[in-house]
Amino acid sequence: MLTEILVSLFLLIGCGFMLIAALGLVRMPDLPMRLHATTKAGALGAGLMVIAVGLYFFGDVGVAARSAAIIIFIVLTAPIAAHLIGRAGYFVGVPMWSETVKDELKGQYDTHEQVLLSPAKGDKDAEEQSDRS
Amino acid sequence: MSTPLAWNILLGLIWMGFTGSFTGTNLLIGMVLGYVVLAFALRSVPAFANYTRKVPKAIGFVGFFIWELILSNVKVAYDVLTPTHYMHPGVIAFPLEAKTDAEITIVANLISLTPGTLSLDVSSDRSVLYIHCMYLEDEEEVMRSLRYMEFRALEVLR
Amino acid sequence: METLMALVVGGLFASAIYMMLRRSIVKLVIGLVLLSNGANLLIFTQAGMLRGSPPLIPLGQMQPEGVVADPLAQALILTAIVIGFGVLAFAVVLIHRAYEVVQADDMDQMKDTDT
Amino acid sequence: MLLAVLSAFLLAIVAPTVHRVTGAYSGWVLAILPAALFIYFASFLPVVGAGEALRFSTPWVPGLGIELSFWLDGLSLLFALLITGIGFFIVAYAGRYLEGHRDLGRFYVLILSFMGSMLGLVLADNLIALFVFWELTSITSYLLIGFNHEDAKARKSALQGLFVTVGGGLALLTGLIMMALVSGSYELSEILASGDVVRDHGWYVAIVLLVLAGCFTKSAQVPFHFWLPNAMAAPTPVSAYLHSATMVKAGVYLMARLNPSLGATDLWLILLGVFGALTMFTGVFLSVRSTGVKKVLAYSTVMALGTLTMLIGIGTEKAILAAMTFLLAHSLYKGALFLIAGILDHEAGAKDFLETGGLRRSLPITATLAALAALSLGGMIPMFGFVAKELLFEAVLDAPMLSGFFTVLAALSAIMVVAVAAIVGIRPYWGKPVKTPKAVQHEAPPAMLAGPAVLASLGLLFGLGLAWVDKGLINAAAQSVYGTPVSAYLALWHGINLPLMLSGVSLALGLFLYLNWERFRRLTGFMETLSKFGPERGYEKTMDGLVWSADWQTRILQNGYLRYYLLTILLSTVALLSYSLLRYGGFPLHFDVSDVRLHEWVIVAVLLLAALVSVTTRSRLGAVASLGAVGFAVALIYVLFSAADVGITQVLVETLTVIMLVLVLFRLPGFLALSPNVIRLRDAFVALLVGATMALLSLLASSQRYYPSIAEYFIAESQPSGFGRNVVNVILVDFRALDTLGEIVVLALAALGVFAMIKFRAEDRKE
Amino acid sequence: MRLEVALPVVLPLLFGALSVALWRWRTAQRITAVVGTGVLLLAAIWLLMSVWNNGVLAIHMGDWRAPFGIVLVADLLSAIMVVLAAITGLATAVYSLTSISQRHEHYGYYPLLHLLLVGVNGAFLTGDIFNMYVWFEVMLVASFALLILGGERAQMEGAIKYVTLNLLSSALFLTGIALIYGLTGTLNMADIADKLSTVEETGLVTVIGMLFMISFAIKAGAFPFFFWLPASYHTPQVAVSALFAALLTKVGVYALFRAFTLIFNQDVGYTHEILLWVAGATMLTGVLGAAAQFEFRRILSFHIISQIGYMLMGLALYTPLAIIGGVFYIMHHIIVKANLFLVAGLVYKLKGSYELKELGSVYRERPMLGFLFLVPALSLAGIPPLSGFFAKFILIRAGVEAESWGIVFVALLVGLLTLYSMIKIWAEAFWKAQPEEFAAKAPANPSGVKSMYFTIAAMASLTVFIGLWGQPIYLMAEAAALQLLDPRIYIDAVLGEGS
Amino acid sequence: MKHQLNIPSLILRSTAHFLLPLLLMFSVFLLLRGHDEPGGGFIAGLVAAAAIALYMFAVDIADAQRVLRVDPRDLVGWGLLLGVLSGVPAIFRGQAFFTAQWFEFTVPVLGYLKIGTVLMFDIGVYLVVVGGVLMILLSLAEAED
Amino acid sequence: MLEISITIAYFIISLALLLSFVRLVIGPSLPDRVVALEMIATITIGYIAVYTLSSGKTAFLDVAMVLALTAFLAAVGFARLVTKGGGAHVD
Ligand code: NA
Ligand code: NA
Repeated sequence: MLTEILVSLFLLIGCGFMLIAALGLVRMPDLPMRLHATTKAGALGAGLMVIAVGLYFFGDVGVAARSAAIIIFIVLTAPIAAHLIGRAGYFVGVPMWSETVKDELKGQYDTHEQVLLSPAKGDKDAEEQSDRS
Repeated sequence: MSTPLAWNILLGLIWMGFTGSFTGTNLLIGMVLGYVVLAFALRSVPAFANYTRKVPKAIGFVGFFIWELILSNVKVAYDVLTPTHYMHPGVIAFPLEAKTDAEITIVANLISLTPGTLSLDVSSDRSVLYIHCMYLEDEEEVMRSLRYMEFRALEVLR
Repeated sequence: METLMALVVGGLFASAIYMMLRRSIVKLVIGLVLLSNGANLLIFTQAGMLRGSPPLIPLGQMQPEGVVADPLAQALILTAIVIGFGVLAFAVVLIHRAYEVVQADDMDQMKDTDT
Repeated sequence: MLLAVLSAFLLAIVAPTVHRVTGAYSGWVLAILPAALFIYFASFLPVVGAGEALRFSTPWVPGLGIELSFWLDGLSLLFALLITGIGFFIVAYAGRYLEGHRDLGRFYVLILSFMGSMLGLVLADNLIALFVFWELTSITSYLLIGFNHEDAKARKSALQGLFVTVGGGLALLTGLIMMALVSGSYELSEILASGDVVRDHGWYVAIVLLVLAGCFTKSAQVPFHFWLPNAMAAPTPVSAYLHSATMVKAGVYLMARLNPSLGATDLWLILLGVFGALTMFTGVFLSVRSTGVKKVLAYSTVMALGTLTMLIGIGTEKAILAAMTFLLAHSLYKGALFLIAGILDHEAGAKDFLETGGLRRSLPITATLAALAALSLGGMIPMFGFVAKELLFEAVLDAPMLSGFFTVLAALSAIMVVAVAAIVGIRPYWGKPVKTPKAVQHEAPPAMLAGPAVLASLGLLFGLGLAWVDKGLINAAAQSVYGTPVSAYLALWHGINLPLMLSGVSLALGLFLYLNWERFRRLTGFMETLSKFGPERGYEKTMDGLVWSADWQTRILQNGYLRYYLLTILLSTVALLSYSLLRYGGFPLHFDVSDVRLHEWVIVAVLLLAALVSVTTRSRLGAVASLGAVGFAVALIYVLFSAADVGITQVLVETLTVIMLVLVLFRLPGFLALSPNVIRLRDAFVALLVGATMALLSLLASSQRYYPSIAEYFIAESQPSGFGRNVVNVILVDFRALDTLGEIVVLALAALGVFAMIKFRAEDRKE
Repeated sequence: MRLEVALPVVLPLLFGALSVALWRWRTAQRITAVVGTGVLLLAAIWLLMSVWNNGVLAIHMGDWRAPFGIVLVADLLSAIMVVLAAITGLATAVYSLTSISQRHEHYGYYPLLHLLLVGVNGAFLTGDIFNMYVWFEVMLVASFALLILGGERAQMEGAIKYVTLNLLSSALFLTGIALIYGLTGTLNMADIADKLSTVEETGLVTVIGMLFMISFAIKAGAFPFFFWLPASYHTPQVAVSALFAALLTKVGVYALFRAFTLIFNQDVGYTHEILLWVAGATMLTGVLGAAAQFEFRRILSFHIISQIGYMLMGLALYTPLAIIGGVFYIMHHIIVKANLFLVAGLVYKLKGSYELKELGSVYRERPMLGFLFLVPALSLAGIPPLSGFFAKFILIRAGVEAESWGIVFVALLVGLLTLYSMIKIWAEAFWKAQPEEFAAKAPANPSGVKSMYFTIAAMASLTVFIGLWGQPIYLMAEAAALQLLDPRIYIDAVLGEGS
Repeated sequence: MKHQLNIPSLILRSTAHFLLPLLLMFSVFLLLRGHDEPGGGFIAGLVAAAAIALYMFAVDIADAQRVLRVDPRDLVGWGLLLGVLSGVPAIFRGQAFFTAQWFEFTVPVLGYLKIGTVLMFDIGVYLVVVGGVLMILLSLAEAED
Repeated sequence: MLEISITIAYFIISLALLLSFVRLVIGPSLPDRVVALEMIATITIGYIAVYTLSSGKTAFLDVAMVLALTAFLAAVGFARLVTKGGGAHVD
């Protein structure tokens, strides 16, 4: 009975986060923020649901190992996907929300030399950088 | 870190051999026992000392990270669920302490997994991580928490 | 469920056919993907659909517990999926090459060989 | 007998070698074979002349009733002797006539093959064997007519001849098959005995029409007569052989041959009589209007063929006897005249009578022979041709039906024949010498004179030595055609009677016509315009129409638009399926969605909507992304309904597909709105039709199950016999490993194909 | 256990795999090609003799008894088809040795050849409906790859239509399989037939049969589904065209013969009536298509279609004699059609063009080639005593016996029009003097002509042989037809007596 | 110059270095246990191919080929050969092609083992799938550059 | 108890699926759709988790495992395409 309660808890909370991620995906005003929602809430939700499975079959090592593997895989891949999509979206100029307060990445992509500049350093460094690469 | 880990796994396997039970649970038990052995018996060997010191830190970091994850998820959830948006988003350049590719990658991914922040890209000179933040009311505060996160991660990694 | 699946199969066939009837060769390929999905689901439907009873035998036993889903249909679908994938790979590269030589994503530019 | 027929083909194979070895004498050397065959066949004269028939048979495709069986009776012996006898002279003649021609070797091949085919045709007892040889004569004659193949006119004429004769041949084949089915045998010798069965059968009219279609085309009966004069594009020996003495008579032969089983009905009489008479008249009329040497002869041949057909149609004892006599006479004089035409061309370069005159000084022998042959043609006493003409008049006067019609046409024809005889026998040699295209150097060589000399002389000899001919061959032949022994006999002199008077009148009028030849041609000049609507125009129009309609239908069907191909196929499919569904109807249909759970509804909805989006979106990659969603939804359905392996595979394949599409679509442009809305609506309608049909079929089939699935066996045996707990995998690698093997072959092939496509391009780019 | 039933599938697969594995060594591949197809021919002949002597043979792959495992079944029709495929394969392989460029060899020409034969033979031999789908796909993808080998624009354009329409056909086939499986719960064709024979209400079966009919008719290139064929068959290397022309559509025809004698014989009056209409329309549209063409290979391509019509006519009339005719026609056609394409290839090698307008003088310069063209060309047109005559004769006789006058008329007319097309090629390419301006196109010293001649001559001899010694071929066709018309023989051979 | 970003992502690249061996091991795992649990040669092959495809995207094609060590065409060829040959041993026992042959033996540590030609077959499938998919993906990616 | 939770979970996760699908449809940019696609893959994992609980059959966790490991490859592909300029003119 306790297991059932625990399992239900994890399952429903997981589902909840999943729903939040989906809601965020719909409601958030621009691409990076949608990514925020899906990456974190999505991963967390899926993770919790998988943990629920692990708990339900408590003692079954096969299930435990697989549940763990799934969670690890999600944790490994979700941020990379988010990073790649976010980067791509930013690069091609998918518009950001109008109330975005700051953009330090702006203008840092040098498509001619194919480098991403760092803001702290000046143009000279950028040239050096491009020489090196 | 890898050699001691291999030793630890080996010890686990030996344990399995001793007990004659080849199941996952038994391996886990063997590895825990092996860790204990390493932590106490071989404390004097620097590599093992480092290893034994790190394992609790790593476990502590995972705990910390999961807590962070849940906490800030709630924040996002609140924002998502309520009709008005409270975000002040922006992209900031975060100067990296992490040096190697692996460190940078892990830090960047951890940052992405922590709500409110999302790693967009690393500058070509690897000095800066561009991060999209959702709540930039207090940039200093954001930077500080990011730096703390990086610190705790590097602590495990180095 | 079989009734609903009939609808799904019909829908997939219809979308596939519509796409194949377009002038764009890219749409043609998308149509092919949908078509193969439709056919595979049809096999699945015809075998009879059963929830939660995969055709797996528990360790140490000779027979599965209770009634299990039709493994033959699953094997057929697997084969069909793989074949479909191979064929699709070919088709995709073909349209790519065709586009390169014709320089248009338009079937109407490709009718010289017929007559 | 088989060897006799095949020997010609065998010699044909080595003919080029023989030609190369024997050089200038090749004609004579190769002519040994026909000579030998002639002697061989002549040796049967005593037996066959006594009214007996011999049969030789070798099985060929007995399963189909096809045998290589030969039947030697009077009729076939007469033809065999003509074929080999004239063949002998033709081969010898050709050796000289075409001396130095670069294709003489090939010519021998063809002419010998033709001879073999012709022999086979007239000797065959088996209907199908007969047809085989019949078609072979068409083909060899095609190649011979087109012998000068770099000349477009020769090619065209050859095609015309082939098309008309083979077309008729196909009708003939049907007729023969029907006849065989009706009579129960493919052997002529047996069919002839069951004439009553054939005549009483419901198929009789069809059989007659089909057989006659073959015979009329082959024997150039009106309205198919036009191909024969055009066939004169062939070298003269060919014209002499094929188009006077042998091939064109194949139709006549067959009508004569089948007379016992098909004849003796009003239909037969009317068809043969009327078409024959018309052909006779048309032929001679066109002949006398022509000036080209070979044209005149060719049309007069048409006349002869018409005459023969008419006589067979009349079918009385006398008519048959007349036909056989006329057949022999005509072969003799017409062969000679054609060969002489060749001499005129060879020595004087003359192809038109208007280019000739007064040649009797430079070509005295030729002139004599021409006169002799022309006398027979004109039906002068005491030539063999006279006997034939008298018999002809007797036959038409005695005809059981339409006697007046036949007589009038025969008389008119006789008049014109006299004129034709004068044109070919007098015109080139008498009168004022005319400058010929080529100055005559000398008489033709012996090889070329031998044929005309013997053939023309025989015309005289047979006329004089009638009794000899009568007792032997002609009677036997007539007996074959008539069906029972013939009691009539040949005579040079029947006393003064109506036929003789007709002959006299026609001689006078014919000579008058000859003297007014120029005027006659002018007066009948309107025929030129009329011929624009003649059967040859019909043939040309048909051919043009054929090409035009072929072009039209191909442009409609094979239009190059893939989507129309698809539309055609899909609409046909829907039509066929729905018609079949309606035809059987009343299937049990269980429409039940009560068992569907909420989340399944959602997944299905998402699946269908994603499909819809991938169909309607304007964004190419958006479509790909939606496709990915479809894939995941499908994978979910697999998972929710117990298919784990399939689910995994679906996910993996979906992912790889997306990657592949992304890699490939990279350079392609976005979607354009290429079709107007009406077209979209139409396509959507068709698509929905197909979808609905498939859905209905799926529903119907899943509402029924005749037998439980064999899957139970796999589930039961997977672990005990296959040693695996994953039944699906055991099926894949063991129970149905062959499927999997095929599947990886497909994958390997696809990879090879993709690889080749890309590498070829890469290499092309480098170049 | 009958090894020989599986060899025609296993051998080319083995050689194909070897050929892929040895992709670096061109010579090895060339050797594999000739040896592999040669061995295949021997195996095929073994199979044919074995079936002739022992009746229908079956091998249960993996020793799983029917209907559970996959069975390879050889009745006479299958064995005959396999022999024909092997002959064509060997001919193509030898012909290719000198007609295919090194580049083609480098990019997998020979493996594709072997694997195509795997698919074709698999389709002929399998006794399992889904397995047939798999072999169809093997054949199809191999043909896709062969079709585009060379990468020219025309190839791409043709291939798109070819691929699309054939995939549609595959999808319909798969759909049909799914439905049949749903109804009968089995995939083994003999088992399906056996089970369906006990079912009373077979309307739905016939409806599903229509799906198979359409799918196979697309593969067979029948009216109105043939569009892919003229769009593509003239585009690849001519050896490939020859192989396609001989085998691919025939697999469709074979499938129709198999399905509509063994499985879908519930309502012959309806299904075969439809087939008869299809047959007639196929003959006519195909031959008219050819009449409108002026390119060597295109003419030949359209003629494939019209010839398919004849084969279908045999099936559609559904009398013993008609089926004999159909089988005979297939045998004759495969050899003749392949050879005509091979001749076209040689003419191209000598003259540098396929356009009739640009060709000429071939007969003047190469009388032997002229003869070698005439043999298959006249055979195709049904001129006696060549193979095609007997084929047409049997069919027409069957038509007359069935009093199907319409189809008899069409068959005769189409024969005449076929002759017209063949004569067109003959007159234009062989007889006519080649126009000066195109004479330059001819390569100066075409090499490797000999092995091409050899292949063509060997195939022509076969055509002549079938004509002159028609009896054994007829007997074989007759025996094959009798087997087809008594499905019980097949069913018993697969499932065991008294099943 | 076209507006494109050709800088490979450092994050993706270093993850790929880590994910590649993980995925490859995972694929071998799927291959070996396929007879008893979901998996098998085909699925395993796809996972392996996906792993190398990832490496290809993340690092570059040449590196991906280097990691692979063998030409994909060899994989296809030898995989096919292996697949066919796995069906051949049966005929030496007088059985039909593709009759599974099982060899049972007891290995010290691992214990009782039952290995059959079906595994050989599955490995053949695996190799063909890996080789085939890679041939397609690698040549496509090469063509793109 | 668990029954009810599973039913609720199915409901909620279906809602999530629908919402994600909405994003897939409305875009507006290609990266937006890709995010939605990734989300759908994650939701699929969630479905499998619920389904495993409801059926008691753990075999389906393998599907989730493969999905977790490979689904992001599609995103990798899309991202590569977009950054290389393939998507710029599309949406
Ligand atoms: Na059913
Ligand atoms: Na399979």
